[in-house]
This record gives sequence, structure tokens and C-alpha cells, in this order.
Amino acid sequence: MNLSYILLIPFVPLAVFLVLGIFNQKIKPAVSGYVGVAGLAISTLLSYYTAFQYFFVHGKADGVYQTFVDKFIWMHFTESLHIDMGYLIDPISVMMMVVVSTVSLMVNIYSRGYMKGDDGYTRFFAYLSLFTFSMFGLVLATNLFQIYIFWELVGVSSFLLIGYYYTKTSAIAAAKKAFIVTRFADFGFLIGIFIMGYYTGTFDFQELTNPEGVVILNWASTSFMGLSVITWALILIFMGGAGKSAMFPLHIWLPDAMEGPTPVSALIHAATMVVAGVYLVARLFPMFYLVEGGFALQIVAYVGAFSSLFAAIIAITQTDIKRVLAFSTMSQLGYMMMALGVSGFEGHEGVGYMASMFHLFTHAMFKALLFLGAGSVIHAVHSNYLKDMGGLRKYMPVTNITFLIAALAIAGVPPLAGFWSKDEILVAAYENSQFIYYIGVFVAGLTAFYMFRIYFGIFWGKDTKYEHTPHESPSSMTLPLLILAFLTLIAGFVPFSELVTADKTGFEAHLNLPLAAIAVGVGLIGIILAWIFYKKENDLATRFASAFGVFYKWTSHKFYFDEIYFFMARKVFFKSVAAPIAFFDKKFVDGTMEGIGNKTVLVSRKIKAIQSGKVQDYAFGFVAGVVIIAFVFIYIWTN
Amino acid sequence: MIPGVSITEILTLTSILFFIGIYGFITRKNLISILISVELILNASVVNFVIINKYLFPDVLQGVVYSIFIIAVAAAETALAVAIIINLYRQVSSVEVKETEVMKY
Amino acid sequence: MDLNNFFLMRHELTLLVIILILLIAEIFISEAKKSRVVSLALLLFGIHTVSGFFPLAESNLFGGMFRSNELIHFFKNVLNLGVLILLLQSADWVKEKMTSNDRGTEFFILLFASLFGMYFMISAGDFLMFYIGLELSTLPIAALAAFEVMKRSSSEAGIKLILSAALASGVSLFGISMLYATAGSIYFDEIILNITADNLTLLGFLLFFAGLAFKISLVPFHFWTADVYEGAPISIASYLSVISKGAAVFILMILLFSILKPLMEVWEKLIYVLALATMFTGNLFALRQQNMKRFLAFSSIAQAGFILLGLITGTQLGTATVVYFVTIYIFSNLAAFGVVQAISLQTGRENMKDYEGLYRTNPNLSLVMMLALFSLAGIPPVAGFFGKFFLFTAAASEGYYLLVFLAVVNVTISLYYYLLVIRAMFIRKGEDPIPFFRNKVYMRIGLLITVIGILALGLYSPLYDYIFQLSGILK
Amino acid sequence: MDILSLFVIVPILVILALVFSKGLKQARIIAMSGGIIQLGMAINLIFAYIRERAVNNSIMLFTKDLTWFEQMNIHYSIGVDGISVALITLTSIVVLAGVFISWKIEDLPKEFFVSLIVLSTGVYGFFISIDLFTMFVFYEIAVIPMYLLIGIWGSGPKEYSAMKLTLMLMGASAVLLVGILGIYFNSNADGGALTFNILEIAKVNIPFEAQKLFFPMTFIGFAVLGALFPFHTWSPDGHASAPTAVSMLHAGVLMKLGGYGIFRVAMYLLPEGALEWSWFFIILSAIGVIYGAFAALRQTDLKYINAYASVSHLGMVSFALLMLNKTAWNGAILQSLSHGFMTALFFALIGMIYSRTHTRDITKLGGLLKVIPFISAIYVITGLALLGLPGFSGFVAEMNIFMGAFLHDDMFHRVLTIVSISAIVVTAVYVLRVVGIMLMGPVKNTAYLKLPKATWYEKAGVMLLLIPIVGIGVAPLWLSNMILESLEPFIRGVL
Repeated sequence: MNLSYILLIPFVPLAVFLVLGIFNQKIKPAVSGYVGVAGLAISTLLSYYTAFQYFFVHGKADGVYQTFVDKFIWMHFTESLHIDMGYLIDPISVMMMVVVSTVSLMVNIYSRGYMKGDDGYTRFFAYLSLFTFSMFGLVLATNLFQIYIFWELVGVSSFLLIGYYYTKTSAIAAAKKAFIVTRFADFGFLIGIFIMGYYTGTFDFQELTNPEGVVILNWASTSFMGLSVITWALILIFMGGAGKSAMFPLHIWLPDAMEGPTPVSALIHAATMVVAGVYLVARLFPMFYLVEGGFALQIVAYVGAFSSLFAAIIAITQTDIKRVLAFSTMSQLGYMMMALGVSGFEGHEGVGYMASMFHLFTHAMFKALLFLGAGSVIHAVHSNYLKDMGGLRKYMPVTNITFLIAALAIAGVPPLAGFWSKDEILVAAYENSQFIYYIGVFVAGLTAFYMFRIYFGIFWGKDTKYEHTPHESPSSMTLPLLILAFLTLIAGFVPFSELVTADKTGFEAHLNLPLAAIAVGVGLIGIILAWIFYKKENDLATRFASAFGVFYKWTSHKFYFDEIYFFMARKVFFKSVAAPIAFFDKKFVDGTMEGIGNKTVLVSRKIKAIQSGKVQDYAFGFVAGVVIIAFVFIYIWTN
Repeated sequence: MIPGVSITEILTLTSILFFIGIYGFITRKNLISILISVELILNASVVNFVIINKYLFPDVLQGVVYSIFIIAVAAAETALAVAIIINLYRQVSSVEVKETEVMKY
Repeated sequence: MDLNNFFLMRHELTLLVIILILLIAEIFISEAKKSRVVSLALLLFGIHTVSGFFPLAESNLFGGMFRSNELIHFFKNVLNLGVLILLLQSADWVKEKMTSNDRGTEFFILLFASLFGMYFMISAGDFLMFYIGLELSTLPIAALAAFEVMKRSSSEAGIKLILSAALASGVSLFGISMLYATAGSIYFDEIILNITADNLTLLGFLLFFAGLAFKISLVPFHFWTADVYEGAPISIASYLSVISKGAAVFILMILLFSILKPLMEVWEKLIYVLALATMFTGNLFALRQQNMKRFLAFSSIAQAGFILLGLITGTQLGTATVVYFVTIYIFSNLAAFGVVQAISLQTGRENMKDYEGLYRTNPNLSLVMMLALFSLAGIPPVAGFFGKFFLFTAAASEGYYLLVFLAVVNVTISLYYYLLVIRAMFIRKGEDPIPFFRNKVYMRIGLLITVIGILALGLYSPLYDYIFQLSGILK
Repeated sequence: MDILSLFVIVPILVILALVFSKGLKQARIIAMSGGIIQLGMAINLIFAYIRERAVNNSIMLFTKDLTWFEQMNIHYSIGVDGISVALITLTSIVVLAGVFISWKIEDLPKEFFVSLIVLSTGVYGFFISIDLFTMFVFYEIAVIPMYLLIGIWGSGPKEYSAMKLTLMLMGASAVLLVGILGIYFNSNADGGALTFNILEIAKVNIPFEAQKLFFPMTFIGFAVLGALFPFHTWSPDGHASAPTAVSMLHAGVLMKLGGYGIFRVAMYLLPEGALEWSWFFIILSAIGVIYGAFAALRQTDLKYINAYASVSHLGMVSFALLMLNKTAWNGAILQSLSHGFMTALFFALIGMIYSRTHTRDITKLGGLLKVIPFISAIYVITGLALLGLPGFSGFVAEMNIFMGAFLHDDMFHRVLTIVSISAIVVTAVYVLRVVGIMLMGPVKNTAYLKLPKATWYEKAGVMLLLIPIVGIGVAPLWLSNMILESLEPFIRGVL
């Protein structure tokens, strides 16, 4: 099938970015908004078309989804080792394209309302387009290096967007933090890539992930410290993924990233960029699974599980709704990682893989919805904090409904999207390891609880007096909410197990009733608790909090991770490494060089007395010179 | 050829003469006496040339001729030196060597 | 010998004639027209210089006391050029002397006499001729150093020079007498035959060497240099620093490479040591000089140290590089002294501080000075670089890498103080910069020639190749 | 007149024209037109080179050989390969940009442009010459004008910095000179004649002892110019005191002479020495890489930050060169180029900021993005380029370097490689630090609220430098191919 038009999907946003970026000053805001949306609309349509073509028309050949690749050499390292540029079409990339384009389009539409009247409106849309372009590039990458390249670009656009309000110090700090933390993760990623490239001789995904390929077959060729170098490479690469997907302990940037405009949080820090890590692992899944008995995959599983639990706990105590959502995102990402970690490869064993991709898909929808909803709330009350909210259902019905749908979805209430994907994950976990399964269930409960905590807190709870009464957001903002809500409703019914699977063959997914029941039950318990605590204004919550005491304090301070990192950065690196080096440079290295010069001058001052001006001293010098020389050359230095 | 006096003794004498000259040059306070010391040094070599010629290579008179030239040149040298010293005397009305230490370092 | 190979001493004879003419002129030209003597002298010497370039056969006169060959001719021509430039630069100063107090003709007479002495020193074939030449070249300069009778510093310089010179010549004479004792002759050709490295010969050689080292002002025989340069009239200082130094280097080279070759493994060590001592001392003293003449004095000491790097080899390459370097050095140093001369003539200021902001008032002078200093420091593309580079090449060709390295370190040190002058002229603004003035025509011509020399000598390579091929004559 | 010598002759003509020019207006017009002509020549050279290379696969193209000093066997012999062509282009671009940036120089404009062009002449000559002597001559010609340029038109402790810079570089050339002489006198090891010609010497196999002795001299001699730790201390002061255009030219082009010289002379002529000593200099370079980055982290003066950044990035160059394989070398050359453009651009921007705010202290600045958007935006972009963002030249270069370094699989190289790679994180930190403090945030000083926007010539200069950065970053293949094929003889020579 002819796929060349796919190039348009990334390049239209790029073109938009260039236009908006270069003529930033010239273009009128209104225009730029339309340009952005239009550009995205094209990409979206194309990606839908592609998805349709791929999944239902041309994609399948004798039961297996084919991989279509078109690439050219971008740069040579050695004759054999080179970076390619191109696009790779297979189930997950197509799926991701749909996700990215959809959410991105929604956010673009939404932003036209949300960002109205902001100077730098154009800049905002430019950044959005840049991000979208990079994200498409990342999704379509054909090899490790290409994915790394766009990985970095995505990071930068995230930096730019978080720091969008660049006069706000907190925003700057957050942006820097996000970039540097991910950069640190990418440092691992990069080394991983190099190791991979050096020992396998290729970066190309197809060669790497081919289960019968040389790479996977002789993974054991070289080993380092008891593990195969390939495993090391995978672990390092996962480090990169963990950085982007805010896995523990590289998660600290994500909450702060909420300093950015809410649409950005919805697009980048909920739906698309943060799942890049998951996507990366999924991309290399065969390696993770097959190399060294899936050692690396174990790590992925446990990191994912722990992160999801950790984040869920923190989420309970946060009072900034966006931060709650951020931690919820982290927790959900942990879920996906976990799912990948517990997945198998062949046929139905690959349910975890499928589930994680499924969850990625659904989560993108409802989490974007949640954020956009939160955005419209914030837009209305001009605050991020629960204490300033309450009883908003009267004022903003649409937001209320859509938010509720999303909350239910994430809580895993059937028949909403979240239910299906979450159920599959739990199934996978259950089949693989009880321990992880229980964590998953517990997290499901927590999720339901904190999500409804904020839901009730915002829309029910105390009737706050607002100085100017909040009102429903303009249609440009509610429209995307409705669309996403609709998607959230239906997304669960997409037959993922046929479409997106580890071995690309597809299998018969069936609902495991008992597990589903448990999951839903736990979810409901959470919701009910939240109902009790927050439906009406009461002090139950505070009493519980005080009951937990220290633990509560720790949690609300996110277990002091920021402080630890801050200490590392400021005290250790800046004060204890950089400062001494700068000092050393000035004092010693430079000092030596100057010392040589000064000594020379000093000597020349010291010896000036030799030139005494007395002709007789000169004569003495003369004669003494003669005598000494004569003595030396006649008696001592003779051979 | 002085009977009973070997070349070594005379050469020793000239060497002593030479170093007396050096010593005088370095120690005397008066420019004129420094000039005299110079004369001593030169004369040491003059004697040397003559003696060496006479004792070692008597057949050719190189040394003797040389010594005559030295004497002539020495005379010129002294004359010039005295002229300059007088010039200095005009300005500082002294011929002490310590008057010539303005420029130093 | 008959008359026409008597004419082989063309340089000497013409110069002698010039001296005589000047003497007569001194007598017959009336007071009012005295200043014409300058033009006359310049004219005559110009002719002499030009005539020097006409080819001249090898000669060996007075039974080998006087000998001359192409290399020596070439070098005499170089000296002539140098003196000509020097005369041009100092013409105005001499005129001034003449108008103020009726003296000046003797300036030329003495100067030429000294040059005359150098001719004989260079082409000496035996120690007697050498000695006469040496003295003849030194004594007039002592007189000239004391030329400014009204200035105490001038006569002090004269005294210091004459006394030190006397001592030096005395010592070297004593040495020569010893060489005579061991070799049994004062003729170079005969000495070569039966010279051996026994102790007496060595002692004689060393004493003799000291005498020449004094003229080249190598450490530790250099003490007189700075004071004399400072006290003496600038033209004399520059004469001492280029002409007499150059001549001394040349004859030293001839002696070392020909008759003293058997003592090589002694004098190469000696030169190694002296080279280092001279370079370091010269540079270290130059660092903190404020008076330009003194500054250039020490810089010229350091330069002498560099020259030794060529002498140490004892090969044709060495000869070539030394002659080449000396030629370039004459031009560079004359340019520097010329600028100092011009400025002190106009304003009587000789300190580095007075040079601050010079570029903004007198750009051309400062540019000449910059070229000169770069040439002395050995910065391309001016000639000095090539001169130094080739000297180092020569030293390296004999494997003296360490020496070369230390020498180049010295180049860096020297660059420092040369840059100090450039800093003063170009970077500093200065409280009262020297106001703009136009030089007289002679001075301009003088400086122009030096500049042309500085630029051309390096880039115009055939010169070096010519010198190299001439140097074949030695050994 | 052959295409290469023009690169020496045209500047000389421009200088002559300048000498007879009157006032700032004429001077800058002449300088600019000269720069444009040279840029044109450089671009023409690229195409000519590609055309020629297709039909002619000798090591050097457009070679020309005039005997200079017959007896010493010194020749004015020139020729280029892909590497020199690339660097020549870099030079021409930076020079032109420099002229644009110093459009408004008041004090002695004529002299300024003259010295600037003398410097560039030296650089061109250095890049085209394949005769050690000629090379050395041009090297010094390129270095000396710095003294006047910094001393006269500089700022701050200019006399001190100028003197320090000149003396350290000259001291380096002292060591270098010994090295060159050493090579020269061993160039007849196979019984041939003594020669300075690089290609000739490369054929000779110089005795191992000599190589061991002279490699470090040659290497250090050049590496000081390349700001190798611990010989880098001239560069922060020098750059800080130098006027903008000079910093640009110096960091952008002159420091590249170091890497180029190391490559073309030290490693190409003394391969065994290189093998013998590589471990030592690799350590120094790696230290330099990480050390410079950390030192930059602490500075508050923009120019110091950039200077230390240069130390770090040029450390990577020598690091890569010592990896002794094609990939790393390719990276090294690319790094030289990209660093040339980036750092020149940085200095240009710093100059613009300084000329407006009269301070380079980032703690005093803030919120510039709001006040002078164009300059600030470009600054951000350059910063991102500096920290090796894909799509900019820096990324391409660094990836090549690191991949090349990874081709050694012994512990020693691995560790140092990873240490060097970690610099990319630190780089990110100090770049973002500047961006965060200086460009973003609230406007600290209300006086800055009405700073003049960028003028046309500033924009021109900036664009001139930005385009190649992006160009190389987006489509590196043709360039890296051009370099790679030129590396062939070195591979044969060294490995």
C-alpha cells in the first residue's frame, strides 16, 4: 500500500510551527489559532484514514499485521552503523498516531478559548504544533536513534510549554526541572543506545525486535558484571523511558510541570508525551521479553507497580487539583508499565502488552478530558486549589458531567473505557504475579477515591462564595470536552486484542468476570468513601488526616523527594563540585600560569643590582667570568 | 737570550705583571691610576710576545713586531682615555672613578 | 704583490679616500657652509656603498695578513648599508651639532675610521692585523661615545667604554700571546696546521675569546653595554649595537670555524653555556627598562645570545644562518634606533612612558617601530622571524633541541617586553602624547630603507640561498 | 591565479583598500564587501571541491607548490581536502558575521578591520598550507593581531588579558616550533631529503624514539590554542576582555587551528607517537570536558560561561581526535565546525546584549525575552544547540564523537567516554541556568524596558551563523561524507 502521504502527518504541524514561529509578530492571534487547528485537523484526518486503511483494509497479511517501513540514511557512523530517518507503520504506531492527533486536535480547539487574550497566543500555538510534530516523529521512528532525536525534541517543546509563562519564576523552575531531569534520564538512554549499537551493530527496530533475528538469538554473546550487555542496554534505555514517563524515582518533574497552561498539561503531561516511555518499552518489547529471560522486563514491572502505588498514595493528599491529576497520571503510567512488565509474548500471553496499549489509548482520552475539565474549572474560578472550589455543578453543568464521566472511567466503572483496559491489566497481572496483582487492585481503589475526592470537592461539597460568579466556559472549550467524553464512553469497545498485540496476530479476549467484579468492587468502595468524606462539608477528612499524622505529613510533602533532589543539585553539585572547580581554576591552574610570569619579573628586579654602574665591578665581572670559564673548561668539563 | 734565565721565570713575571694590572684596575679609585694598570696589562703581553719570540721561535720576528704595534696602540688608547677623563674633569672637577656611576641598573 | 691586486682592497681604499676628502673639506669649507659637509659625507659614502657591490676577486695580500673573499665582501657591503642608514638617520642630529658648536666633521671621520678598522678586522689574515683592526674600530667609537662634551653621561659612557675596551683588549692580547706561544705563529694559515687542544692553547683561546665576546657583549662580558648605550649619542649606540657587534660576530665566526675548529668540542660547550646566560640575562634585564636606549641595549644583548645558536653548529648552515640573521638584525635594530633617534631629536624624550599614545599622533613612526620590534621578536611575516627560525633550524640540525627550546622560551620572554613598547604606543592613551611632527628628509629615507629591508629580507628568499652558497667558502 | 591562493590575496587587497579608506563608513563597507567576496569564494570552493573530488582522488586537491627557500627545502605549497574546505567556509562565514557585528565600532575603525582581516588571512593560510613552515608562519600571523585587537578595542582588564593570551599562545608556539623542527630533521629517515611538506613526511616512517619525543610537543603546541586543560586559562580572560567580533573570530575560528593542527600535523605525521601518548592526553581532554562544564556552571559573566563552555566542547574535539577512529574524527571535525558557529553566535548575541545593557552579569539581567525578543529567542535556540539538541549541528557532532569513543571496548575508554557523555547533562544545566535567569523571569531593571530592538546588520550577522547550525543539524550527510572521504589517508597514516 502506498503510505507516502503519511509524511504529511508530521510535516503539516512542522509547517504550521515554522509559519507561526517566524511570523510570530506579524500574525493576528485569531488567525494563528485557526492555522493551528486547521493544521492539526489535516493530520488527524490523515491519521484516522491511515488507521482505517491499516487495521481494516491493507494491514493484515495471512493473519499478521505487517510492518511497513520507508526510510533513508540520515548520517553514517560507520559503514554498517548509521542513523536512518523514516516512518514505521505497525499497530502501535498507528494507534499512537490516532491518540496523538486526536488529543492534540482537541487541545488546539480548546486552547483557542482557554488562551484567549493572552499575549503570546501565537507563540503558544507554534509550540503546540512543534510538539505535535516531534511527537509524530517519535511515534513513527524506525530506529533507536530516530526515536532519541524526537525524544529530545519532545522534551524541548515540553520545556518551552511548561515555561510558557516565562515571567513566572515557578514556571521557569518547573521547566528547567523537567528538562534537566529528563535530560539526566536521556543520558542513560543515550548510553543504552550506544551499547546497543556497538554490540548489535544496528539501531533498526525491525532487526532488533525480530524474535528470530540474530540480535535476540545471541544476546548472550557479551556479558558485563553477570548480565548480558544487551540487558544492560535495555535497562539504560528503560531509564530513559522512566524519565519521560515519570516513573519513580525520576518522577519529580511531572507535578511541577503543572505550572504550564492546563491544555499543555492535558496534551503533554497526561495524554501523549509521558506515555512515550511506555511506547518505547512496547516498541522494544520482544527484546525486553526474550533477552535473558526477561530480566529487564521484571525491572519494568516492579518499577511500574511501585510508581503507581506511590503516586496514588500521594495523590490522595494533594490539594492542587492539577497536581492530583498529575500524580494520577503517574500512577496510571505505572499501571501501563506494570502491564508491559507482566506481559507475555505469544498469543493470549501477550494480554498484558495489549492491555497496556489499550490503557494507554483509553487513558489518553479520559485523562485529557479530566485535565481539560479541570482547566475549564480553573478558568472559571481562577485557582488551582480545592479550598477555593465547591458546588460548581450549578454553574458549569457541561464540565460537571464530562468530568464525572472521566472520573468514572478512570475509576474503572463499566462500561466506560477505563474499565475495560484496567480489567485486562489486572488479568495480565493476575496470571503473572499475585503480588503485583494485589498492588494493582489496591491502586485501583485509591484511584477511585482520590479522583472522586476532587470531583466532589469541586462540584459538590461546600458552597463557596465567589466574588464574581463562575460561568460555563465558551463553546470552544466545552466542545472538546463533549467530544472527549463521547470518546471515553466508546473507547472501551475498540477490539484491541484483535488489533494491537505483541506478536501482531491478535487473539480472542474474554472478560474474566471474577477479577472484573473485584476490580469494580474496589473502585466502588473508593467512590463511596469519597462520597462519605467529601460529598457534604464535614471534618472526617481532617480527622483521618490527623489520625495518620506523620504519614499524612510525609505524603502531603510527596515523601520529600523534591527536597532530596534539590539538596543533590544545589548543595552537592553546585556548591561542592562546581564551586570548588571554579575556585581551583582561578587559584591554581590560572595561578600557576601567572606565577610563572610574576616570578620572571620578580627575578629581573632581584638581579638588577648586578648592573651596578661601577666600571670596576664590570671589570671584576669580566675577569671573574674569564677565570671561571677557563677553570671550568680546562679542568672540570674536559673529555 | 738572557743567560741563566729560563722562559718560565719570565713568563711567571709577566703573568704576575698581568694580574697586578688586573688588581689595580679593579681596586684603584683614581681613573688615571686605572689607566696605568691597563698599561701594566698591555705591557705584560708585550713582554710575553718578545720573550716567546726570542726563546721559542727566534728565526721569525713576528712577536717583536707585534709588540711594537701593541705599544703604539696602547699609546693611542691612553691618549684618548686621558682626553675623555679631562672632559669629565671639566664637568665634575674630579677624576675619581666614583664620579662615573650615574647610569646603572 | 703589484698595484692591481693592491686595488683588491677596494673597500678600504675608497673609505680611506673619503676620510681624507673629509679632512680636507674640514679645513677648507667655511664655517657658514659647514653643514654641507653632512651632505658631502653622505654622498661620498653612498657612492662607496654602491661601488662596494661591484664584484671583486678573492685576494690574499701582505703575505696573507689581509685576505678577502666573496663572503667577506658581502659582509662589508652589509656593514656599509648599515652605516649608510645610520648616517641618514643621524644626519640631522649632526647638522644640529655643527650649527651649535662647530663640530661634526670629525663625527664622520671617526665613524669611518672605525668602519675602516672593522674592514681590516674582518679580513684579517693574522692576529696582528686582527688586533690593529679591533683597536682601530674600538677607539674612535670611544671618542664618539664621549662626543657630546657638554653631557656628563656622554663622557661617562666614553670612559666606561674605553676602560672596558682596554681591559678586554689587554686580556685578549695576553691570550693571543699564549696562542702564539703554542702555535708558533700569528698567521692563521700556519696556526691551523699545528694547533692542538692542550691546556695552554685552551687558556689562550679563552682569554682571546673574552676580548671578542666583549665586543659582541656576551654575558658576562656585557656589563659596559647598557651604560654606554644610554650615555652615548643614539647614533653611536646604534652603531655599537649593530655594526660593531655584527663585525665582531662575523670575525669570531670565521676564526671559530677555521683556525679554532680543532677546539670545537670545547667552544661548542662554551657557546652553549654563554648562549643561555646571554639570552636569559639580556631578557631579564630588558624586562624592566624604562629608557628606550637602555631597553634596546639589553634587547641587543639577548639578540647576541640568539646569534650564538647559529655559531654553535660550526657548519655551512650555521654560517649562512648567522650571516643572514645579522643582516636582518642590522636592519631591524637600526629601524628601532632610528625611531628613538627621531623622537629624541624632536622632543628630547627617550622614556617608554613618553611613547604612550604615539600611534594616535604619529602613526607612521609607531608603525615603523612596531615592524622593527616584531622583527626583533621574530614575528612573521617580517624578516626577523625567518632569521630566528633559521638560527634555530641550524641549532636543531646539530641536535641541540633543548637549547632551541630554551631559546624559544626566551623569544616568548622578549616578546613580552617588546609588546610593552607596542602597548605604550598603540593601546595606552597617555597624559601628554608626543605631538605630531614631520621628520626631515634624510631621516625619512633612512627609516624607509630599514622598513623595506625588514619586509623584503625575509620574504625575498634568494638572498638566503645566495648567502648559503657564499658560506660554502668557509671550511 | 589558483583558487586557493585567492584566500590569501583577496584579504591582502582588502587590507590595502582599508589602508586608503577614510572613516568608519568606508572602512566597514570595504570590510563587508571583502567578507562577502570571501564567503562567495568559500562557497564556490565547496562546489569546485566536490566537482574535482569526483574525478580526482589524490589526498589534497588544487595543490600548488612554489619553492620558497630552496636550500631549506621550504615551499609555499597549498592544497585542500574536505576538512580544510569545511573549515575555510566556517572562517569566511564567521569573519563576515564579525564585520556585521562590529558595524558600529567608533575607535580607530580602520585599524580594527585591518587587524581583523590580518587575523583571518592567517587562518586561511593555515588551513590551505600543506607545508609545515608556511603553516607555522600563518599560525603566528593569525595569533599576533589578537594582542592589538584585545588591547585596543577590548574592555575590562584588557591589557592584562591581551598580554596573557599572546604570551601563552606564543609560548605554545615555542613548544610547537621545537616539535616541527624535530619532525623536519627526522623527515629524511628513509634516506630522502629533509622536507617540510606534510604529504612527503607522511610517507616517511619517522623513528619511534623521535615520534615519542616530538608528539607531545607538537600536540601541546597546538592544544594550547585549542584550550586543552590545563592550558586553557588564557581563553576565559581573553574572551571576556576581547571586543565582540574578536571573541567570535577567536573562539569560532582561531581555536579551531588547534584541533586542525593536532590532526594534520601531530597525529598524521607522528602516528606511533599518538598511539604511545593517547592515553595521557585522553585523560586531560576528558578532564577538560567535564571540568569546563562545571566551571561554566559557576560563572556569572556571560563571556566566562561561554569561554568555559568552549573549553568543554573543544575538550571533546581533542578527546575525539585521540580516539583514533574515523567516526570519532568525523565527530571531531563536525564539532569544530558546529562549535565554531555556535560559540561565534553566542559571542555575537552576548555582544548585542552587552551593547544594550552594558553588563554581562547574568544576576543583573532578567526578563530580556520580553524586552528584546529576537535576540533572546536566538539566544535560547543557540543554547539548545549548544546542549546538543537534535536538529542542530552540535548533536550530530557529539553523537559521532561518542559513538566513535564507544568503538573502544576496554574499560579505560569506556569509563572516560561515559564521563564525557555526562557533560551533556551539565551543559543542559548551565545553559538553562542562563536562559532561566537572564532571559526569562521578570524584568529586573526597569531601564531595560526600552532597549532598542535588533538592527538589520545584527540580524544579518546572526542569521549568517544560525543557518549553517541548523543546516548541518538537519542534513549532515553530505558534509560528513565530504569529511569522511578526506579521513581515508589519515586512517592509512595512523592506523
